[in-house]
Amino acid sequence: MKHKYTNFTQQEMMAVAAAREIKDGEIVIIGTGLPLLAAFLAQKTTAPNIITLYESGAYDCKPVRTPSSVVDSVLAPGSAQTASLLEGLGYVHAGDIDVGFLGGAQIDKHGNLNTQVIGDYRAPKVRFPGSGGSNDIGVGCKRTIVMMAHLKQRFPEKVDFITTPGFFNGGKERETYGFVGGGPSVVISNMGLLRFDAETREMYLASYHPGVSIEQIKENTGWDLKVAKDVHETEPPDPEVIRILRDECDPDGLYLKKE
Amino acid sequence: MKHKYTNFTQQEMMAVAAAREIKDGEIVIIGTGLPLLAAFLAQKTTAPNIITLYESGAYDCKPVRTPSSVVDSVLAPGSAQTASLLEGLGYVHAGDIDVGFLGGAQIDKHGNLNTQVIGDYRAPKVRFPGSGGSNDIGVGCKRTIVMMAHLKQRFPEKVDFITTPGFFNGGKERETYGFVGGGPSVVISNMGLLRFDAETREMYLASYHPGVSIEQIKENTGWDLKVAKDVHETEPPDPEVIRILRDECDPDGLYLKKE
Amino acid sequence: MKVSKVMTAKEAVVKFIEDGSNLMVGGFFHSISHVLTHEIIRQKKKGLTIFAASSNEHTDQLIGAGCVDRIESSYNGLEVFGPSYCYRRAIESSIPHKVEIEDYTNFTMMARFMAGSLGIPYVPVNSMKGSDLLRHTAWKGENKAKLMKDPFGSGFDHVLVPALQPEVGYFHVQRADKEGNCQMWGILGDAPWSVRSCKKVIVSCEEIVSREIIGRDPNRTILPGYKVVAVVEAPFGAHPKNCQGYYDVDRPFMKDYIKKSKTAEGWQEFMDEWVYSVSDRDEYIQKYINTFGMRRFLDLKAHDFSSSSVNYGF
Amino acid sequence: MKVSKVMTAKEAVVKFIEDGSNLMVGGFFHSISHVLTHEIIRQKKKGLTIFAASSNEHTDQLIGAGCVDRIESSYNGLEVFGPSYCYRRAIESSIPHKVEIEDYTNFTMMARFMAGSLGIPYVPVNSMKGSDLLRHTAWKGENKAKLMKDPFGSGFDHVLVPALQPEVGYFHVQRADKEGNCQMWGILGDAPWSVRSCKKVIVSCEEIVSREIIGRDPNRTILPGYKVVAVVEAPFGAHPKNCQGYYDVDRPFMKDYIKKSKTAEGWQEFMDEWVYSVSDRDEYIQKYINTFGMRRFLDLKAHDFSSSSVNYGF
Repeated sequence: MKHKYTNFTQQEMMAVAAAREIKDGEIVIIGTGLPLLAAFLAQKTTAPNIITLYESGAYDCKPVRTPSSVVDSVLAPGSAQTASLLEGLGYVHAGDIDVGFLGGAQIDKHGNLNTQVIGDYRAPKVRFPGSGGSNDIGVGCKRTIVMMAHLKQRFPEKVDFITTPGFFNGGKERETYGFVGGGPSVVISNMGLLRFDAETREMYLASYHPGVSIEQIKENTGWDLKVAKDVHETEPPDPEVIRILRDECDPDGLYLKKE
Repeated sequence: MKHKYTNFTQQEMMAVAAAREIKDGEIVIIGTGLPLLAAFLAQKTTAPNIITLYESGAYDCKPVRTPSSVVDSVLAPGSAQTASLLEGLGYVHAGDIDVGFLGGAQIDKHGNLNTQVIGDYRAPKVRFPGSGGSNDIGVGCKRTIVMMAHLKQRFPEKVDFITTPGFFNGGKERETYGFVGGGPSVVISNMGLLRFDAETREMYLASYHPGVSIEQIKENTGWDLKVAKDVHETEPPDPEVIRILRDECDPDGLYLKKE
Repeated sequence: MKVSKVMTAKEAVVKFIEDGSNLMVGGFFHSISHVLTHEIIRQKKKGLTIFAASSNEHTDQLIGAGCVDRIESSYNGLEVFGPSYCYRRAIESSIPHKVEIEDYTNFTMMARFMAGSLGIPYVPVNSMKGSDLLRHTAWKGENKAKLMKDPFGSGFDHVLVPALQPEVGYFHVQRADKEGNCQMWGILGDAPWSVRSCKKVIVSCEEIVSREIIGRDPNRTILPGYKVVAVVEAPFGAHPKNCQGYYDVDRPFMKDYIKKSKTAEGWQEFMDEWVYSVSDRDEYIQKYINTFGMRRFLDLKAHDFSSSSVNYGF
Repeated sequence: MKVSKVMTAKEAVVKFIEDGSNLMVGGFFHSISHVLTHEIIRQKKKGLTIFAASSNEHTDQLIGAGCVDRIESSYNGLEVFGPSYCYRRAIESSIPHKVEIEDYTNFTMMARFMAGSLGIPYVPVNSMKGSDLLRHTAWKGENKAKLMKDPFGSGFDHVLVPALQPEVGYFHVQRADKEGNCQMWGILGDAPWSVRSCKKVIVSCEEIVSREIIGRDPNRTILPGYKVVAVVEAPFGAHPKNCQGYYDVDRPFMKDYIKKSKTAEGWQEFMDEWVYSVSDRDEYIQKYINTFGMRRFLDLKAHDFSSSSVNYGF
């Protein structure tokens, strides 16, 4: 039986790595997809007392099936509060929420995110959906966890458009804005874990996922990516954790692709 | 039977006069006491389609007994919306409410109201409760109806403290503030009906209640009160109206004093 | 008795939505008034400026149909289902014509709606600060948002965003009475503030109920009737999206829309089939049943998770 | 399982209300936490600054007992029942000591609470403009409110009022679970924004219910548990005020308070009888029954006006 759960995918590695970033007792605002699975996995393993919040205003939810959207009707019954979008993001804007999840079309060296456009803003090559709650979560949550596919064009030195500020140009620049939120604490890509230098606020490689080389990661990053002195392989997921992720968090395969 | 209802009191005259000021179909924000009875009377006689709002957030109420407070539990069941104080006065602040009722410790020549202090603000002789929703209603409702006991010290030329602006110093001064609400349209005292000159915005006597003389009213007013050219006796209430007021609007005598 | 505001979707759109209107399009991914959206498309409304926190396939369809010139919002996409292709075609390639977008965030849009609802002229926030959302503007220029030093001395700047009071808005709820008192429960999304901010509101609902039913649970009323100009009874009116207590999202239908809307031609086919060839919602439902069978239709229906009762007595 | 926050009123007040606190006192004429107010008085808390939209007999009692130095509010009185005599004595004659009051309006207080709840630093309003409420200030000086020209060009000024985020607040609801998720229905008054604005909240409730009961109707939750630090079960905890679905206002009791509180001596007598001589709410109820009889006690109980159920299913 056990070997069935040893063949984890990159996507599953990302979900597991993200779950490890959540501390027990925290309030976490999550969207759909991998962040949702990460939060569910944390709840079922190392952080049973976290509270999940969705920007639609559903708080401390107990969904009986995997939600397919932040407004999935399954989120309301059993939740401790179902309020509205104003509250969902208002609690964030007030600085009450510990962790938020973010993603985007691009992230740069200092953790700034772009979910707006590729190219010129007024005449874009590609137009993305826009901020939604991304900017609000980025400025309001105590820290954010970014999840991204690792491709050179998605990790440029500078994003084409700052939808959601990370550390701007680095150093102490973010602190001049007086945000209640602290900014990104980690970027989890399909290749590795990246963190931000405490002084320069530049992104560096902290660990590479099993089967990925540091060289591959550097090649897929749009600037000369620095590497931590203690860089190491990301701890691979325990097969039991993969079992929980697949069979309990996403039993219908809503988000996890099969190998 | 009928003569039982011909002996109306000053208080009843005020309630009847106030009811006449409400037009059918209007949304009226009311407090407790005479304004409440006036609105109920209007609903039962000339203005069956008005909507009552209480600042507690109860909207279009159908109380099965006379409410003794703006938060009387009887206001919620049967109402079309029970929201909160933010909405109750928010609808007013947005300019959506037609008529508001006001009262106070003092009103002056230009309709400014004082519900704060008699004497010096920092060391008052008498301290009153404060604005509550009065200022909000005074700046937000399309027009207001003021109900006051007619005493010289309560009708000074200038109030000791402007809690709720009427027309400030008169003329076009109010218009410089850009309020959504138009200010007081009438003052109903226990002695007469007073309105505001369209140009000078000075209060003048429009009609005197049955049994009261113009001289008495002038004596009880703190400035040289002007009198309308067409000043006349306030139309006395029809006995049937008094019956409805006593027996249907306030059957338990919560507000109406017996003679 | 107060006057009844009940009418058909056709009548409501003819009467209250003019070409060039400032239009609040309600719904946050769920409980979206497709019944009214499709009617607006059939009536070929033009030059609309749309206001929404986040927009989905309904706005995408309005854009594809050429009804929209401008959008003030924070998000245009179909969430897990994929991108809004008509929106992308309009912005990237001016198909069917150019659409301008003024970008905000979800919270700032909600703060703007709330402000408009309460007569508050603008709201200072921390969102957008330092971002390119503040630096760039489409047509509002200086009036998109302003950076201002905190007058209360925190030492920080805040972003002032202007209140919104759209001329007219529409949304979908579970139930309303004929005076327009609207009740909603479960996931609320952009309600209640997005709709309260509008000067006039058209509501579509699963059921028109008596004023007495509304009064049995008045805390559930999210919009008082005085703002409502039209009440449209439209069971299944939010399909293919979910409406709590009535039906769930129709995922295969949504996936079909995404797939077809990838090309302008495919989109037109979808619209011909589900919008232009039916004259109202009843026909749409009948067509759905004819196309997919009664079983799939009935399977959309919500199961029971009844709330308990509370006592409003005194 | 999440940690239980259930404790007695005594424990909650010892643990979370310090001398000199910025304290939000919840309740708008109704559903007022007298259980916590009386405990604060028995514990002789000092130097409190009180925040409330409108305050009634509970604040009057806190003032009379010497707990309060400052009040930010819009109204201090007992509505139809009469004036707040302790408040008047404190301001007019410094009995038991001087109390300062910073006057706002109901709407501006609510706007300030809402702003605090949402992390909005201040709110522009039209209330207070031109009035002496704007001209005079007690201790806040320039930071009470500021007049500012509309930066969006309407040509008018607005009054900017600063957000409120009190250190701690307390209020009374119908039910809460042991994690502090609070549900309220019927008349809401200053809730939910007054309580949401606080950094920490103590809640007293008629009943502690299971988390499952809360989840059966989550739209009724007005405060999520994360803000709550203590949950105090106190049936009859709002007496002599009303609590929807549980009991009505006790008018004779209120009239007795008004009558006695006219003089400092009469007030002291009332307090000795109903606050100082009882050690908790259970004793208070027993005393009430002993004094007025079981019939009068039972007559306060609310009659049935049950809401109907709605379906949260999908």
